[in-house]
Amino acid sequence: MAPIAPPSSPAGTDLPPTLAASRGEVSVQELYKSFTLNRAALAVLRGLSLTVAGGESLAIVGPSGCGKTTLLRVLAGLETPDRGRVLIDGHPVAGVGRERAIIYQEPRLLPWASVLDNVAFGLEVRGTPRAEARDRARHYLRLVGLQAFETALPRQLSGGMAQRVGIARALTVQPEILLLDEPLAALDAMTKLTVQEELARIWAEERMTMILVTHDLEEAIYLADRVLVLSRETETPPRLLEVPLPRPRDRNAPGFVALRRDLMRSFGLQ
Amino acid sequence: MAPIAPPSSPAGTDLPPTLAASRGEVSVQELYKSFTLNRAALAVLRGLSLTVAGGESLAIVGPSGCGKTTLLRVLAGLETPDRGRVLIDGHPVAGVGRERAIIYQEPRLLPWASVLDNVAFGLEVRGTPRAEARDRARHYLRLVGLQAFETALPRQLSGGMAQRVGIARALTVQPEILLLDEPLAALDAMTKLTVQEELARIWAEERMTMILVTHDLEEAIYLADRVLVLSRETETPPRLLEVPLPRPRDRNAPGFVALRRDLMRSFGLQ
Amino acid sequence: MAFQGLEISVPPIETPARPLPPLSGANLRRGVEAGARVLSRYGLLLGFLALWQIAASAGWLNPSVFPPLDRIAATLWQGIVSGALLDDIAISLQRAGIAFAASVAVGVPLGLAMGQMPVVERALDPILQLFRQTSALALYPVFILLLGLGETSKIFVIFWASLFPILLATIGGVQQVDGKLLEMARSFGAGRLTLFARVILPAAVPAIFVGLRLSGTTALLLLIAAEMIGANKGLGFQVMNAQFNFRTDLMFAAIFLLAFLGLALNAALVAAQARFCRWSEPR
Amino acid sequence: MAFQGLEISVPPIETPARPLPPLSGANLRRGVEAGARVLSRYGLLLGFLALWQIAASAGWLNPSVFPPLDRIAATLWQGIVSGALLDDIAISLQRAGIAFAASVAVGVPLGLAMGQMPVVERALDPILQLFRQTSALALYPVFILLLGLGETSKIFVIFWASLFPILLATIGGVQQVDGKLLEMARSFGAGRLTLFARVILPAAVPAIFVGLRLSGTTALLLLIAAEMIGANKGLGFQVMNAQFNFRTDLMFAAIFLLAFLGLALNAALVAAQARFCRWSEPR
Amino acid sequence: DPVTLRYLPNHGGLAAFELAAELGYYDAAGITLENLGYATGGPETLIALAGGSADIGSAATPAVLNAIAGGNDFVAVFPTNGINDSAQSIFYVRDDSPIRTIADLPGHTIAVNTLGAHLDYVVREALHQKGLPEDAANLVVVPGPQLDQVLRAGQVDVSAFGYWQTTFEGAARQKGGLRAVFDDTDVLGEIAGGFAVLRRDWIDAHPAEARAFVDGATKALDYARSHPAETKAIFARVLQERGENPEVAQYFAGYGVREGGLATTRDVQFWIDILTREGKIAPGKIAAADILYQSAEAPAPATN
Ligand SMILES: Nc1ncnc2c1ncn2[C@@H]1O[C@H](COP(=O)(O)OP(=O)(O)OP(=O)(O)O)[C@@H](O)[C@H]1O
Ligand SMILES: Nc1ncnc2c1ncn2[C@@H]1O[C@H](COP(=O)(O)OP(=O)(O)OP(=O)(O)O)[C@@H](O)[C@H]1O
Ligand SMILES: [Mg+2]
Ligand SMILES: [Mg+2]
Repeated sequence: MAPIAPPSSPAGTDLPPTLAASRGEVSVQELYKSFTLNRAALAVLRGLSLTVAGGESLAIVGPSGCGKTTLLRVLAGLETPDRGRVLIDGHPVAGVGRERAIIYQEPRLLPWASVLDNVAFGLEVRGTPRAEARDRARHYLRLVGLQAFETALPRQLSGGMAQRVGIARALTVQPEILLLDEPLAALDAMTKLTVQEELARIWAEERMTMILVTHDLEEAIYLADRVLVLSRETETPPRLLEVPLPRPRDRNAPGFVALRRDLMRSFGLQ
Repeated sequence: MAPIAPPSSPAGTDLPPTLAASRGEVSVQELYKSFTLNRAALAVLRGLSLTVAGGESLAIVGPSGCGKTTLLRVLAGLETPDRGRVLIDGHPVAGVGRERAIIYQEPRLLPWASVLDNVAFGLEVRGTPRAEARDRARHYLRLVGLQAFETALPRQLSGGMAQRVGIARALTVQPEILLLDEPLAALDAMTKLTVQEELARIWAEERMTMILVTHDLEEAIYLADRVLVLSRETETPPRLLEVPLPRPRDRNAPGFVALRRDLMRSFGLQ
Repeated sequence: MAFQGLEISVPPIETPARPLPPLSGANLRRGVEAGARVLSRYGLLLGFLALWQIAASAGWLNPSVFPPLDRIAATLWQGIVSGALLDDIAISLQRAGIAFAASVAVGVPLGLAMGQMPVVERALDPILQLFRQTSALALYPVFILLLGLGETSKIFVIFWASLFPILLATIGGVQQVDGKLLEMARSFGAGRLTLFARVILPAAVPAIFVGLRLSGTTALLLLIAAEMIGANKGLGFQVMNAQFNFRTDLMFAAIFLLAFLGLALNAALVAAQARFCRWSEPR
Repeated sequence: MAFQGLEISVPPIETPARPLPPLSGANLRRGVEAGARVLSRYGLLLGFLALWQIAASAGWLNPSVFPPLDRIAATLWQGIVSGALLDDIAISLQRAGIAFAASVAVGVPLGLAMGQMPVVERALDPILQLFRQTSALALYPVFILLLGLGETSKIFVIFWASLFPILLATIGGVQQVDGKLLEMARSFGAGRLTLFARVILPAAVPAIFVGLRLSGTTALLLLIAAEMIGANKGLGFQVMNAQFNFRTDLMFAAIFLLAFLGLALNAALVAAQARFCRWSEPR
Repeated sequence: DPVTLRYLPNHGGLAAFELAAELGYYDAAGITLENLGYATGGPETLIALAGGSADIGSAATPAVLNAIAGGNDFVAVFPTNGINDSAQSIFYVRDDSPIRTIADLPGHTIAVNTLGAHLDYVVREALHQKGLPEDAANLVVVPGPQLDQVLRAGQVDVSAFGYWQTTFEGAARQKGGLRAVFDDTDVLGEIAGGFAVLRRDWIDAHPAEARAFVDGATKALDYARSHPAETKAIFARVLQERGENPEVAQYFAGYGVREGGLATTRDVQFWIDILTREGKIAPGKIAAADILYQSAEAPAPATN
């Protein structure tokens, strides 16, 4: 089974040519993962192989329960696959690593820490001095529009605000590989656009590898170089879709709209 | 201050004429609610008045942190307003009531109970015999596509599946007033469409009052008779928008698309 | 746009998650592993007992206070085969058992009520705190006066002391129940009782079990105090009586018996907890 | 589409959440309310004490076992103003204090380690369980032999008994920490120590406080056992000594003093817990 | 040489060596006593003695024998107390009790302070002498302070006040309403009840001081017999100084030790026989002569 190579030519994108050489390459080799449910095995990952180039942005879409979170957790080192392995820059991963940061599907904030402390948490556990960590945390808090809530406690936040704190926490550590699990699902359309633009900007600036689970096809097309489409039915193989649009992308550009329509149709929508 | 009456004429909708007389009218009178944050008062609800007719479907949209959940919680009787009151069918509410059911922004499942028990929970606490409660729970589980996961525990579910269990739990009790807090945010496009259609069908059949917080403007237009637009800035008053489209609605109908475009524009989008 | 289906490999047959086939020599390896597990678990305990035996027989420790383990074991064995200690075990188990059952029967419901209903908590807390701070040992004369010298006062002394750990742990457990779940249940119309049975109780189970384990131990330990007065049978009586007569081998035999009973109760509670909390995430 | 802005009423001035203006007579009402609060809180306690006083002075209860409260209070007062009991309080506080501090210093870190590291838990659990099941009272002779008759053995007896509640409660607390938060912290690269300090410890604080309260009580209660041997000062000594000297008034005075100390410690711990757990949802 | 002997006193009374110190008998020998704090029972003092944290132990004879059988090299230096016609263990019943003689005991409950020791064997021996089964009565353990209370409350039928528990006995008697049925001298005659104990290595290291210690104590035993009033006064003063209730001194009935403060072989042999018979000590393991204090200049213990 031939593994998926990184896009042979980043045709039509404005990625700098150095990209292929940059760090953060994620390579997945024949991943199998199943869970036991009602004493039966539920096969979630069924021999998935895939390579994401360093600095690439990959979106993962697929129906609820198809294994997106599971895949992301395997990549993060939080879940051990039954078979197969994950390589990062050629080295097999065992457990979590500092080059990766994950934005969970639920916010997972420390209930006893202020918003600022929660955002600085990632940096602080990595040994960054407190003052510096807080400075950087403040920067990313501003980015997600929560500068006014620095001292608030998680229970004082709305759902979308809590999710944005989780986003800021992951961004603050400036990982080589950023794993995002539906980070913007709880955001209103306006805030979502802002954060999407910020993510695109940060990604362009910092050139980290970005692997984004999302339900929003527009978001996938806006942010990703390629889109991985997973399915729940055991018969349908995963598909990989390239997004050959120049950046920064215009959601109203005919190419964008066409791509979105195609993708939706492939899901049986509209 | 003249309170908002129910839509004087349900013009252009296919609501049955009996609607105005049906039960489940929610009337909100000059609601004020603020929280203390950093020793300062954060005004969230600022004198909101509004009447939702029995059997009406109202969508609430607005930026993250504008007070949608807070409003829903006040309506549910989980939060006491600082001033003002909520009337249901003319009676002031004090606390929770069996005529209302709420779908929370996070799933809130009992971790020790199976999916089926979680769905049946709402009915069982209301005294429905176990067997009957489970039968009805099975019906709604099938509706949200989780019939295969009856015996699973919450920790074995994906994010979207958990949210669907929460939806099924609220639907199972067949409330007069259904309060929904972004119930579909964690669902993929396809599943979301299915559940939206189911919600529309159930609403048409059971004629409960539906108050739906959502970030998806299309969802709001698809499901609601009127859309309440809240804002975060203290200067901007809430606005109320009527959706004069016939049901069942067609997302591709020119009226629908135009309404969506208008609404997005009013949010400063596109 | 291009679906790059070719680049993705899907295996021909779907047989995931089959366990690895057994290796040759696996049984041997499993045996060694089990041995290592036992050692890592009981190594320290065995080391402690070995040290005791050596220190006592080599005379590093005063053997009249620390008899060698073999002497204790012999005394224990003799006491059991002669049936002398069996009576003690039976009566002590009965006393501790009734008292423990009573403290569970009182402590868990009361703790659930106090944890959940501020009115009840406010009313009962001061007097219970006062009682809790009062040693059963010191109050023994009072118990004797009020309850006599028979089984009642002994059981009550044990009950008194073992009530409070379970009560406190239960209250603590209830107060830590996820408020969001409580709110959810209440919003569906759950009454006080349903809330108890369906949300508070299951959620407080782990904390209640900590309380049960503390109380169980307390009940067995209090046997010594309870059987100091008005007793002529029981393991606690044997401990003190052996002490009074300077029979340290018998004293340790009784202490070990009490400890074994405690360990057995503890193991039973841990197993029960594992069963009750099967839903909780394995770590 | 129509924005029905007219139909929505927005108040002219934004002054929400101002507290209601004080009503006339509010002070009086507040006083009555405070009285009712005190009564609902201490009513039962006061009733109990009143019953005691009446029963003892009316002779319903044997006054040589239950002296009337006024006699106890007089004895207590005299013991305090004469300074006689102050020495006892000081030495007892010192013993219980050192022992409690030691059991906190050992129990909390050990509990955190055992709750978090299965290897440590496996290795230590059997021997600690054995020790836990062994009464400090029964082992007192052993402590005397090993540690002498002085302060060390007294403090050690108390330490021994008060270690286990806090240890068990801490282990229980750690094992209930939200696995999702642990995973989050680990995925950010938190090492064992950071995990302890930033996640496990704060999350286990409520359970640890239950353990602290149980241990604190135990430490004070064990004073009676610890000061039964080789002591001629201390509140626990006074309890037993008064019994030997037919001074039940003095005995109860010492018991009440012990109980008051326990109540004070308990109140301090509850207050500290409230401070530490300010983040948690008020219910 | 001046030596300090550390010991644990009992509540409510003075041991003979404490009385000796009060009387100044130890001044010449340079012996001072150091009070370590109370003991509630004899065995604790033996353990403290074994562990080296005390220098004087004092316990009932069977406890002393068990301690020695367990491997402690202890010497029983003088009897601390015993029974004779002035000091006895008295078995009380309530005035209205049907129990009048030992023969009435079977089936009734008797409160004693310890099983397996003096009072236990008094009852067995008493029943045995009447041709009744030794275990015909039901013995339960009740600490001294509660003996009176449980008898009057009807929770036991008989309360046995040990000869060492005269304070409790005296207080109970003074309240009235109780009747003595028999005492232990009726059954056993005169016998020592307990011994003061020193470590043999200490005696070997301090032969002269040991001699002086024993002599002083035996002299004090005689003084207490011949000067009961003065002894009570000294007791009251010391109890007062210790913060105890001086009232209890009036109940002191003497140490119950025969003239000269000497032990007899029977004092010890009686218990060796019982313990051997019950299999608690190996036959021939202990001989009375080996454990009783003898110094070069002292006569061998009397036999009777
Ligand atoms: N710990 C577990 N035990 C058993 N089954 C599990 C476990 N975790 C996940 N699953 C199952 O694996 C499947 C995939 O779950 P996963 O969370 O990866 O879905 P997902 O694609 O992220 O879905 P969603 O979009 O709803 O979040 C689901 O059917 C779920 O029930
Ligand atoms: N318990 C609380 N204490 C303090 N502030 C609170 C509390 N609950 C909510 N808030 C504040 O009230 C505001 C509105 O919160 P709410 O949850 O109603 O927002 P929302 O509209 O539901 O947002 P989202 O779309 O992100 O869920 C937020 O700014 C939030 O910080
Ligand atoms: Mg997911
Ligand atoms: Mg919300």
